Amino acid sequence: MSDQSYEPSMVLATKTFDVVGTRPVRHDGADKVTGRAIYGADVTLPGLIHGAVLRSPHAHARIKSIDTSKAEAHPQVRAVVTSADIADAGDKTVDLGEGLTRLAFIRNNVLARAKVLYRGHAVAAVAAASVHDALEALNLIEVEYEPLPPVLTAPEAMKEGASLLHDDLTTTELGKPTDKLSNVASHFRHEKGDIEKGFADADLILEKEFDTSTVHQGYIEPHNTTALWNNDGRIQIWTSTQGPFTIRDTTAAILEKPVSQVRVTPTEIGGGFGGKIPVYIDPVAALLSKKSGHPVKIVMSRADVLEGTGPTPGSHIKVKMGVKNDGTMVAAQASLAYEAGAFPGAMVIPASMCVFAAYDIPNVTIDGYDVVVNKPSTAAYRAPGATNAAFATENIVSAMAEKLGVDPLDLRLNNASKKGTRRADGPKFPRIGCVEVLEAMKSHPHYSAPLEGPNRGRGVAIGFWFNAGLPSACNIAVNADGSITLVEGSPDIGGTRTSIAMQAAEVLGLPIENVSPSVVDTDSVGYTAVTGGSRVTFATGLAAIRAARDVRDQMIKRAARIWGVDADTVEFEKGVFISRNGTENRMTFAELAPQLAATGGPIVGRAGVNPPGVGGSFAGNIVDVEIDPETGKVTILRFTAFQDAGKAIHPSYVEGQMQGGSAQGIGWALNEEYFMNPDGKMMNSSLLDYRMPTSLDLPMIDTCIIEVANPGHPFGARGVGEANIIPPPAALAHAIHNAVDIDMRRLPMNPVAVMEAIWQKNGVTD
Amino acid sequence: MATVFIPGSMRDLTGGQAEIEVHGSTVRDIVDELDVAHPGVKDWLVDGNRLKPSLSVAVDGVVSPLGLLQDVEGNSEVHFVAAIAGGC
Amino acid sequence: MPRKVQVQTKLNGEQVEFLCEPRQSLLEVLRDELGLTGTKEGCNDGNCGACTVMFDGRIVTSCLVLAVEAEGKEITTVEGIAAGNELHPIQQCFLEGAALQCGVCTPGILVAAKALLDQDSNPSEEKIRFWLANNLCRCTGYDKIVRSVQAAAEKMQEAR
Amino acid sequence: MQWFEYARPESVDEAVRLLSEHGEKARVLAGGTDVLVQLRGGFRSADWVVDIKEIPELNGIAWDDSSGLTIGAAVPCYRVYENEDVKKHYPGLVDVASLIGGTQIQGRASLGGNLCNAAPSADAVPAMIALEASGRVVGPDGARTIAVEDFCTAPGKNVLKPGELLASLHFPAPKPHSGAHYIRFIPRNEMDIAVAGAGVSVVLDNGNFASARVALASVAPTPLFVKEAGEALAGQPVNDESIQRAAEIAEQAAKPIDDMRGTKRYRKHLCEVLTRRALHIAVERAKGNN
Repeated sequence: MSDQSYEPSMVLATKTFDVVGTRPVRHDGADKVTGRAIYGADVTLPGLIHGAVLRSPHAHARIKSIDTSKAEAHPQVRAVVTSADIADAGDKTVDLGEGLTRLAFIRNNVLARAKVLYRGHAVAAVAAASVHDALEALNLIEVEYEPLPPVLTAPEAMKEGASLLHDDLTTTELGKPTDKLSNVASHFRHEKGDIEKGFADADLILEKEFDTSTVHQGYIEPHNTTALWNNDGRIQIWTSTQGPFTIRDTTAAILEKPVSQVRVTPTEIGGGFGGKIPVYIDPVAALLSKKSGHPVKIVMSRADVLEGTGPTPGSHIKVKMGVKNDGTMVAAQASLAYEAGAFPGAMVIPASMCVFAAYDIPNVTIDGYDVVVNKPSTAAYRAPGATNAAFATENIVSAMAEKLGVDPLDLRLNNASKKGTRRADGPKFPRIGCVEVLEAMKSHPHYSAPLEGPNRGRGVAIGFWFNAGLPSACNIAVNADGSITLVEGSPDIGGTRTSIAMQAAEVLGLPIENVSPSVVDTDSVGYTAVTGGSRVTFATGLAAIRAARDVRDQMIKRAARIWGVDADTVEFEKGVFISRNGTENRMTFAELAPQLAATGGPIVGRAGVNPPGVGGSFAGNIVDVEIDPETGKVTILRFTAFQDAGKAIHPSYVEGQMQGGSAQGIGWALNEEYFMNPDGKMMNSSLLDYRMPTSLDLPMIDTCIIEVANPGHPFGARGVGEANIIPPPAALAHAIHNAVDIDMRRLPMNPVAVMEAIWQKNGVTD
Repeated sequence: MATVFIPGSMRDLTGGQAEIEVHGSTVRDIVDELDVAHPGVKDWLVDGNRLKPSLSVAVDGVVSPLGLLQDVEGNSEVHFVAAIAGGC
Repeated sequence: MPRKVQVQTKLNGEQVEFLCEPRQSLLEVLRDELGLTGTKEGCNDGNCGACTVMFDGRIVTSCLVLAVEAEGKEITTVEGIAAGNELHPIQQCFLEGAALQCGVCTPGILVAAKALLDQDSNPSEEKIRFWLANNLCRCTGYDKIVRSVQAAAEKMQEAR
Repeated sequence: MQWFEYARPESVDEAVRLLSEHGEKARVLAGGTDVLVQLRGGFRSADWVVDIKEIPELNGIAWDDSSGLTIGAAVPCYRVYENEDVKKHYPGLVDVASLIGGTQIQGRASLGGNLCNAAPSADAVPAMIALEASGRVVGPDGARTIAVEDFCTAPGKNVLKPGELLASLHFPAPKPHSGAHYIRFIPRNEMDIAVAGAGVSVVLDNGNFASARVALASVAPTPLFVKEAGEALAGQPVNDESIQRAAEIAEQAAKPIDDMRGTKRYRKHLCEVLTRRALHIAVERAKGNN
């Protein structure tokens, strides 16, 4: 357990405020500790019936026929749907705020058309009086399949003559469409400087290959939805989602409805981490509701979640880096082949933007491959793509430090990216905290603490995530008692109601208890992009700041009217309106609030933003491990997480993000994987065998928040949701190397893998 | 003049040039200007009256949500980069 | 079709009576028949602990208990932890310690942690981690959960 | 889950009658931590579920210096490891009862259920084999006693005939200078299935092993009693060499498979490591046990 001789959670604050930076109790807290909070599966409506989804037993097969007649004849069954109930999307494309996507890909993932592309692919659905009846009826649906050979990894799928998933997928080669049918949806390249010259200048060149397994976000709450297709043709959906507007727009597109006919109410959500952005069951439940005339609820089983939703890509990565003897990195080359799963869209573009982002290297070439395989269509997972990439890069950087005989943090500091460093994908970095994070790591007591005993080692690693901006909206209404109600559209997964409310409170000089924030449905607030990309506290927070300023400016005019002075002479300081022209007038926010009706009517502040000035975040880990050399089991003795928050609006929840991201990174590093048999069946689709860390597997996770203000946000916030998951696998691999002198280049580094590496090192053969 | 950085995959349209100096006060001007000197550039970047949804434009390192409407200074750096959103 | 069964049990201190199918789990009946949706389903096979309830003085995963087994038993769910309007110290400490993020594992963890504190007024970190190992949390890394259980233990000792 | 009827008999006779009446269509419910998962997943089916927890004989723990320990088949794990007699005389049983599942599972799961479920990975079974435990089976034709090592016949299968019921488990009184221990290897630290496990018991006779028993989990179609490993220790001096030899015999006896929990090679290797480690702890316990 961690050494408590120092503060386990440090905040290296650079600027202080009245509300921002404090640790109030979250507004939804009481509901969530008493069981009153309503999550998606808790929704109930009069006449509610229950849906269940039939999933493919094959990883790759043609659907020859589907016969639903027996299921329809079941006395308790109210409706059955298949792909035939949804219009063919043709080559229609939709922009769901994350770039252009072929509607057919989303639609055919919701219900398979012609082919099933992974085991667990939805094929049909049933609605019945009870869940038990619905599940029973699934067995009555007869599907005839023509099984096809599956391809399960990127290298396999890229081979000439590999079994093809799609009859119409051609490779986009370096930005240009080709007519080559392939499992490679796209190959792109970033280039900077002259890679050949770079390696020619290097004194030391290291090149290695890495493989990482498919892993799942593992949120504890399974996907769920309740849909009502009303008699006027309007659709209402209640669901646990990170993106109510994404669900609305996608469902409308798939069901060919105007967006105004679909209303999505985001319930409380039991975790997402990127996995609750895509649409799976919402349009299905809506169709079942249309056919049955009842509201329909679908709740996925855990196996459905693991086999039928979007995990994050497995990958095959080659990295080559060159450094001079003086510790200057001169060249870096990466080939990133990421498994998209059944449909294109592996998170390889963000991976390419992060793989070398931490280092200022003059000559860089990065090739990215988006490869379809017979696994579930992948989704985002906390800094999607970056963890795989950093596992490779950081391994090589630490190995270089070892060969050059320099401190691994010094080598990183020597080459750290800073403001003005040009990234391989083009743009120069704005103000970033890479150097500050590394310096905090170096000066942290953990780094200098002695680590004695055999089979023990210490590792370090860092990671970068650029974070996202994207649209957000917010309305604020002033109440007569001087409190405000704040309405926003970002589902609250980790205390963001409060971190957003705090920013409005700061602007208006109010105590946080006087702000009542709510997350509302898609008819009740302007378009707000997903809770994702570490963007909510930054972007929705900015919307709240602007809405609060709008309130402030309107109230200044009211004060001016009351005092009969020019509005320009009225200032607002810490919740007090002051006019200093001649006689000084003062009025608090609470004194002015009751006078609004009489001075022109209620005041509603509003803002819609799509902010530039996103601040990327760096994270780092120091980790100590002990390895049982007879079993290969890794025990974490001590773990410290570092991250640049820009400004920690609510430090407790920033620490929470850092600790949670670290725990997920540790699980990814040590045990989690999709264990597939050769037929493409996931053999460990339960929480018993998909081994996420338990409370007994982790130590206390100490945190150190670094605050390098983001110039793009009034309080300097950057967004902290994601970067923290990136370093753990690389830091653990480094620690394992230092403990028992093995080089782990494959995730997970589970006991079998570590033991086999130890045997190999010792020359032990079967 | 603003400096436009040409993505590797677009360089065959610019005769291999990686950086091109272009006049213009908005990204749209710049794209039009480029297309005159290097026909095909506009098709490559633009879809109707907006940037292709798969692309973003970064001016002086900052990805702009305004796309073609983004103002450009005389000495600005303009990059066309892939549009992506994160997940958390 | 076989008949439903009538079950009498004591739930959160009150006598209740319900009809259920023998195949229905206690979790299902608590949520769908009795409207106590505070108890959550995360895996339905006993491996996540989100559905933890007190069952005759022991914590169990209610997905692995048949509702008919509740006949004559005493059950406490998360809805039964607070004393009226007064939050239990474990609930208060979870709020102050930011021990929940998404909050979906929280009801099960609160029931389990309360059961631990009821039998051990000052559990070690190791004991807390062992006791809660059947309650998966994916958001917090457990750090703030363990610290909040320790804080609640102190609070309860002061109260004594 | 499929429809089934539920019965809660209050006597062994009533339970046996129900089980005989419904034969293969009936399933016994003790802690339910396996059978309910299997019924829900469709791996097993049942028209009748017979809850045996209200039967007094199946729900008690009895200790006697001469005859030893008897544990009702439905007694949940927590009552085993919280029982003073068990703590005092059978630390090897406490080991296993407190590592099956987590706290919640231990509130329901029973050693009897763990045996009847007949999983190759059943943690309790090797521990019970090491302790020379036997099961008392009652059925339409009366009662019979079966050694635990003979109870499981294949993955998920056991010797019980239709209508038969495991009533209780009996553990002979521990001999002086005896000690037992069970350890398993799992990738996590809790809530996991044994990649391999070793249950051992030893009886010492000033500096030598008088006798020993070794049994393994997760390395064969059934929990595996490695008689020869114990026999190899009998009469040998208590030292690293003799223990190492027994551990290697256990490794040789293991016939594991490759699956998502481990490879053949790794599992065989673990048998040696775990048997050795378990024997050392059992010896320590024996030395402290006069």
